[in-house]
Amino acid sequence: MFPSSASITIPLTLAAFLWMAAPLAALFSARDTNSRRWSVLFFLGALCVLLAGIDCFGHPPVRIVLPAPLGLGPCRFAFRCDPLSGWFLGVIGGVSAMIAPYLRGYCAHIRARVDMRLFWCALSGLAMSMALVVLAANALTFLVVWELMSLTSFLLVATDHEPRANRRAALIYLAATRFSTAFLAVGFLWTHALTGSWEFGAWRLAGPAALVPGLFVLAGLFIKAGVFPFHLWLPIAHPSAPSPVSALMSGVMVKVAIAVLVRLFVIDPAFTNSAFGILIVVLGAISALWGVLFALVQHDLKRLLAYHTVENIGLILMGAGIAILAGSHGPSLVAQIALAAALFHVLNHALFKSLLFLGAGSVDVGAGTRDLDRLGGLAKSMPWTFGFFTLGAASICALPPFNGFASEWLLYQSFLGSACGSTAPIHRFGALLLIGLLCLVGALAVACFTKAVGVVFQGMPRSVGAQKAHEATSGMIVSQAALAASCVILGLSAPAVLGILQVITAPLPVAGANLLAAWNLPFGALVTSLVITLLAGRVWLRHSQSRLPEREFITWECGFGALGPRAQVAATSFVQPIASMFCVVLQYAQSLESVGENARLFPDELTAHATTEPVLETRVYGPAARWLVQIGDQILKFQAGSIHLYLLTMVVTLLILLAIGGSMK
Amino acid sequence: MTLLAVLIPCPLLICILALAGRRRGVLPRLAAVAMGIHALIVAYFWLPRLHDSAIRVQELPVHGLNADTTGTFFVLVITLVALASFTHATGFFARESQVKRPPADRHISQFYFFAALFVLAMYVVVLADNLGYMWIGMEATTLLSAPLVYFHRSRHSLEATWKYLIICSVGIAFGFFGTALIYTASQHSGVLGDGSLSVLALTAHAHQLPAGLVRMSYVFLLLGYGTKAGLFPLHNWLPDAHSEAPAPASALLSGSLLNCALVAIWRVSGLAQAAGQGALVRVTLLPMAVITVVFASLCLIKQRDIKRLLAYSSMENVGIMAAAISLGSWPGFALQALNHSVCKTAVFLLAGNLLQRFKTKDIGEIKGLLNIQPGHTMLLLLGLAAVAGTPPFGSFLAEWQILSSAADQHRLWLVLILAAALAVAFIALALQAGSIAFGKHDASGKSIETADASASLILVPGVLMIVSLCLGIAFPMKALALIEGVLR
Amino acid sequence: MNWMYSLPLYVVHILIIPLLLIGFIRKVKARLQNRRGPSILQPFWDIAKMLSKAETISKTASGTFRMAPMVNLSAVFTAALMVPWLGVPSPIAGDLFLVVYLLAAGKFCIGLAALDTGSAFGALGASREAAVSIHAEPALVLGLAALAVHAHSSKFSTLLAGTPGNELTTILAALVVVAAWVAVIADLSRMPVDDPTTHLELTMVHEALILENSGRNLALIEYAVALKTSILLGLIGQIILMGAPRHSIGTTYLLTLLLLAIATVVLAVSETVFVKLGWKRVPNLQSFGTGAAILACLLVALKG
Amino acid sequence: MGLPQSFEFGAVSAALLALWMVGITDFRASVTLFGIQSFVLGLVAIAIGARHGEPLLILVGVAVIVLKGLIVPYYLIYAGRRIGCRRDSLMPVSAPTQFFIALSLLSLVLLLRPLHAELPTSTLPAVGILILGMMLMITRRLAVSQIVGFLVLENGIFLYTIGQSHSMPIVVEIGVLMDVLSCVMLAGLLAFKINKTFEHIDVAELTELIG
Repeated sequence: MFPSSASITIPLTLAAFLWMAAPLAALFSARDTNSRRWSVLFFLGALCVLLAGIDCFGHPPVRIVLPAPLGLGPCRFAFRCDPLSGWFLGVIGGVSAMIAPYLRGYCAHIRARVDMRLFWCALSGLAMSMALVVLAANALTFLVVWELMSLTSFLLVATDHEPRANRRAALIYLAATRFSTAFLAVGFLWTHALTGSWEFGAWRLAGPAALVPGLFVLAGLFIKAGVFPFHLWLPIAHPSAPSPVSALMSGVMVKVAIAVLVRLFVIDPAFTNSAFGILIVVLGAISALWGVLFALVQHDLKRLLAYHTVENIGLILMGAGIAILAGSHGPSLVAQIALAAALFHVLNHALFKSLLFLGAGSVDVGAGTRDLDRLGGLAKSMPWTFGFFTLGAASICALPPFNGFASEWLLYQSFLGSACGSTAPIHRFGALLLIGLLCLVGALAVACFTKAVGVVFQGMPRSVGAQKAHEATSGMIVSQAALAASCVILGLSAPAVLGILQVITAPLPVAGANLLAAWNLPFGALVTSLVITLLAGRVWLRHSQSRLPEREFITWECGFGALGPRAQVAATSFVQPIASMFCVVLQYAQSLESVGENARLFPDELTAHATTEPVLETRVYGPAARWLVQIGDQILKFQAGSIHLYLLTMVVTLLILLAIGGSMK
Repeated sequence: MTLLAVLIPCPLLICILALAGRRRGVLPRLAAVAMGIHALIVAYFWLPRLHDSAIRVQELPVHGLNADTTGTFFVLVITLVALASFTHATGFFARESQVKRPPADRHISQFYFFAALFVLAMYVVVLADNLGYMWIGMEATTLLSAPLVYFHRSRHSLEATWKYLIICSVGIAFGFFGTALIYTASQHSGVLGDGSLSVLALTAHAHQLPAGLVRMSYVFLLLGYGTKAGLFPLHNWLPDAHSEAPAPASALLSGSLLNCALVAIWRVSGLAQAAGQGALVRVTLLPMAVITVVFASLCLIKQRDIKRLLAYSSMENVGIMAAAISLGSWPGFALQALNHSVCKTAVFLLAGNLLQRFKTKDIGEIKGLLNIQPGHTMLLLLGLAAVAGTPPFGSFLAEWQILSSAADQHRLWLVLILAAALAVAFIALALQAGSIAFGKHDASGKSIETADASASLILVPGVLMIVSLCLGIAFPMKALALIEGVLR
Repeated sequence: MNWMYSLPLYVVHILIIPLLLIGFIRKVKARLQNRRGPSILQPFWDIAKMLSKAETISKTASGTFRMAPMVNLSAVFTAALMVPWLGVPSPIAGDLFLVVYLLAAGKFCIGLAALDTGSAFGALGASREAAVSIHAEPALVLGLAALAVHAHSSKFSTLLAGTPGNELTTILAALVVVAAWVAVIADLSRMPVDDPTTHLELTMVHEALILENSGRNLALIEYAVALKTSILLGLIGQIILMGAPRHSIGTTYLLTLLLLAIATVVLAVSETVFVKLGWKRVPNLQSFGTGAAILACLLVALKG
Repeated sequence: MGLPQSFEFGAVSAALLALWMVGITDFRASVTLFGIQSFVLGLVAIAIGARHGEPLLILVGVAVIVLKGLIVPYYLIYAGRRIGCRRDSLMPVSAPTQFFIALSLLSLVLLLRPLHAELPTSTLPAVGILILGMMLMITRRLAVSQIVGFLVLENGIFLYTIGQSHSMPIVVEIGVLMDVLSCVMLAGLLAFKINKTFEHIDVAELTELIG
């Protein structure tokens, strides 16, 4: 297909060596090894992958086939390096590299409980397999590395396996990912039956023929990407994993599924059918709304972030789906914009979500809890973490001028474009509604992160842990600083990024203008104005403060005397107005119980409860799982222990078989 | 002739040693060495035949035995499993002698005596061209493995042995009836003279055989050998026998005996298909296979006994192989048989180690193994993953072969059911493995620290896992090509 | 007309118009309530007074509380340079989404600042404001997006150009004005969504949000709110002008000022005649705006 | 070629004996009946062998008479005495009922006839005895009586093999005989073990391995 080139294989093999050999060395060290060299090696491996990703843009697509005897029966280990995989290699390598400094500081507080050797192995294995998944060129290679990715990430989720909840989470995650593999397998097998090839490149199914295999593949990818209604594992697994792992999984791993989706459905697609486009857009929209709504009502900081991953995956899918739909009407710039938006958001989300997870990890380490109702006032004790977390929050809320806004603006443009471009009223209206929905999601995200940042870092500490909180170690801060910086830089240098994305989205047919022309935001002017006003304001503030120093006093308390932390608004009460608007989706219910004789008029104490119920988990998946377990319980009764029964079964079987044999002619 | 001759001496030698040897410790080592030599010899004489593309099914049988590709392949598999289990047995019995009520030396030598003969009987089954010999060999395997199951002399092992003996003998008796029927069919065909039981001869003149007789005989043969293979409604003996036997014996039973039964089914199904009864095979064997897979997978979910767990997973794999047979996919069947033998042997041996260490089969009582024996646990996890057909292990490749042959025949429903069942099985195994490996290990648990955890206990499974891995990611293309070549 | 001219123009107006507007509203209200009311220039004196005072800051507050008003103001200021709310092309060619998100950024900072003091009222205000903007922002964006699709661009300059005489444009403009008006009312937390003159904390929305602010700090916020008011009202004015036939820039400018005055009067009247809605009923009001916006979208989808 | 009188005589008597065995519960008696059955079948084999001039078949017949007709019954009766079991308690239903069930099963077998028109006549009594044997195994609780049931089943098959126009290869026949014999011996040993371990040989009580 393509000539094998050396230039890319070098960094890849180097990364493979660093990521595989080093942790294997770790295997032979102490159980609680946490030496700096492991994170350094991880960092170097990540850099190599980053280089490889950059290199992918350098030359026409390259095909690498591993030498014999390595192979998978019918086909060989084959990898394809093209701009698309380059982009994702960049994401994987970049984020891993930026997470690396964080590892040692964080692991210091889990090393006592967990087997660090396993941790290092699994971590490097995860990074490596992610890199290979985006490179895989045929179905079998893909499945092998895909499953490797699942198993290593499972081990990472199960790193701290002594709490029961973590075990449960890990196993739920494993179950989900296994079903995703099963779906993919069925899809691939069916495609092979139709096309007779295992090569992704050779798959060309269109129209009704593409429907069945395409749907199976999509289902598999959706499970991995945590798309509604398959997202259940995501908010369960992420909180249980160590924070850097959550960052890697939520920031990067779920995107790997997106990479495959783009490769198989968008850029010279294997499965062509506009129905896929509609399905992807619709599910994306639902996931976005569903994710942000449930994020709003979470108490666990990391679970909140996990639900936001569902939301952002939804946004990315909307882009991809629009790209498919717009492309299906013939060449159009909209398709390119939409795909660019999706890919750009992939990168952005990888950055700020990792940043936020690292921040959550620092909070966890510093204050000893992730429960929003036990945190508060960390801004004073953890200023750095606070700053970076807030910046991450601003980016994920797509506030200009940070990177989140750039990609969401492109998304808006693609909706606008498809609303203008299409002639079918239903499409136009749908696209317009998507704009509204995106805006709604944005507003909800802002509300959610006002709550998150405010409750965690502002106000008074709500627990002893939060009072005693301490700032994270320097390494951890460096990681967050790097991620935060890249968030800002990417936001400001969006045109440059679009230049790169132009190369990736080139395969999509375009009429006329190019991608860069679509970017017509006065970003420079915006930033200048912001900077000037802020600087001016700062100077003026300094000056006037020196003139009239501020006075400190207690918060206004209606004259009852100084308020305690419990007088503050808690996370639950903050979101109450919004949650009660969406009570149907959230199954949001409030209850007020008053205790004491004559409780109605003069209650001794009042307790307010607000409960939400993740409908899918409690009404669909839970019952299904219980049902399966019950079957598993009942079915063992077949082995009743009585030999007479067994013999009788044999006779009955004999008669049945005889009947069948006799009935045949 | 020499081919067949080389199979005999070493096992025979082991029998003699077992009859003569009385001193503890020596016999296992000697037997292991003998088995090693045996494996070398077999490899030397038989391995080349896999690459020798000249041999095909129509090679002339020697005294009713036929060393065709099928036979060759499975002789090698059996030898591999036997080698593994005999090597592991040295460490196993060494440890066994430390428990509270150690087995008498008499029992150990009995074990080796019967085990060696058992291996020989299995050779007969896979090499038999004459259905009568195949039947005799099959019954012999039952009779010879029953004492292995009874090794522990406990109430449970006794019960298991009785059920195993009776059910399998009855099944096999049906099988003999089927054999007799096919013999009659051969007489009625008019071209085979006084009649013949040679699979080759029968297959050659399959079309002259009277359809009705062929159908009825296939039904009885399927019932008979299906019982031995543990297909769904006939499987009841399997979990009992496999779980009560000592680890090396379980490995032999699960790793090679099931293959033998499946080879028998493969041959008779091939015969039926040649006689134009492919439809019958599809409506009898295929449903049984699918139900077996589904049933076994569901049985894994709530199973609390680790060895029964493995037994049921063997059943599941048997179902998959039976499906491969009914789909006529030889590469799928062969690969699956090989891979299942390799990794299931490894897992059974590991389970044996656990059993010896924790004195319990109850999964609920073993916790946090990862914290006390990381290496051992990882091996167990990998082994279970391999058993469940996870990439990159060979079993994945094999199951993939089978599924893809099903897909290529456009049986979407079959692919779906199998894929779903495999997923359920994987998850069930993962749950069980998770509850063993993870969690907090309570030191109060009745785990004994065995002084000489002899190397073979961990080495053999380790090597087997490596083999399984290599079968997955570095499978010799030539062999695969040949295996597929058999089909065309 | 390039930014060399428009920038100073806008800056000047930004400095004058907002406070004037507020003063005007107060004056009109007073008159409607048969009071003489303070002078129109009163807001200027208020701001000046506040600026000359040192603020009192809660012990709990951190840097956020001190910086937030500044950031908010700069965001609103920048937005003011991007929206052609004077009828004159804005110095920075603004984009609909950019502006909305910029304003949201300001809101985000103020919300954080409110939570920073650990005051229950501040948090209450923040959460209510967030809840309000959940409705307001989509309605505004949908309405403007309908125009954007009509004009094939999300830039204010093109989006507000419209095509005079085209009745579709007129109807669209009408619908969007309704949507925008309701959204703006809610967003600026004026009657009947919120009563800016209330003194009972529990009923406050915006006032509760800034309850802790004082002096300099408060001045910045008040000014920012005023500026935001004038921007949004000016924007609505532009939408109304879409239907009208084109004029020279000068006339448009004058028309805009006129419209601003009218808008303030309407605002004042509505604040006098309406009572504050119960909190639970605010969504019902806002759903009118959203409905109008969706109608506009439907119209564009069918006819555009 | 039509089947010889001797075969039909053997088939009918064997079937009747099997029916009779189903009807009774006394262990000794059933073993004796089995002995007679084997004896008859052996004689039939010899007769057919003589008729077709197949010395091998004669040899097989003799072997059957000696092994199945004499040694095995003696061994079983000895085992029964050692273990001390006289009367077998039936599993689900009383003897007469079983008798009728057996009859109905036989008629079911006869129904197979139209099912497989091309099957030789000798199939039917064979299958009948086979199923009666199964029935014995299913309904008897004593380990030793299960062995008897198994032997009856084997006899059914043997009846079929000698019914064929040409008997199976001698190696197969003898091998089968040996297998059956060793199976019975092994089962007998196990029966002793069961008696020793559980103080009874009621296999219906062996229900500890479940799930």
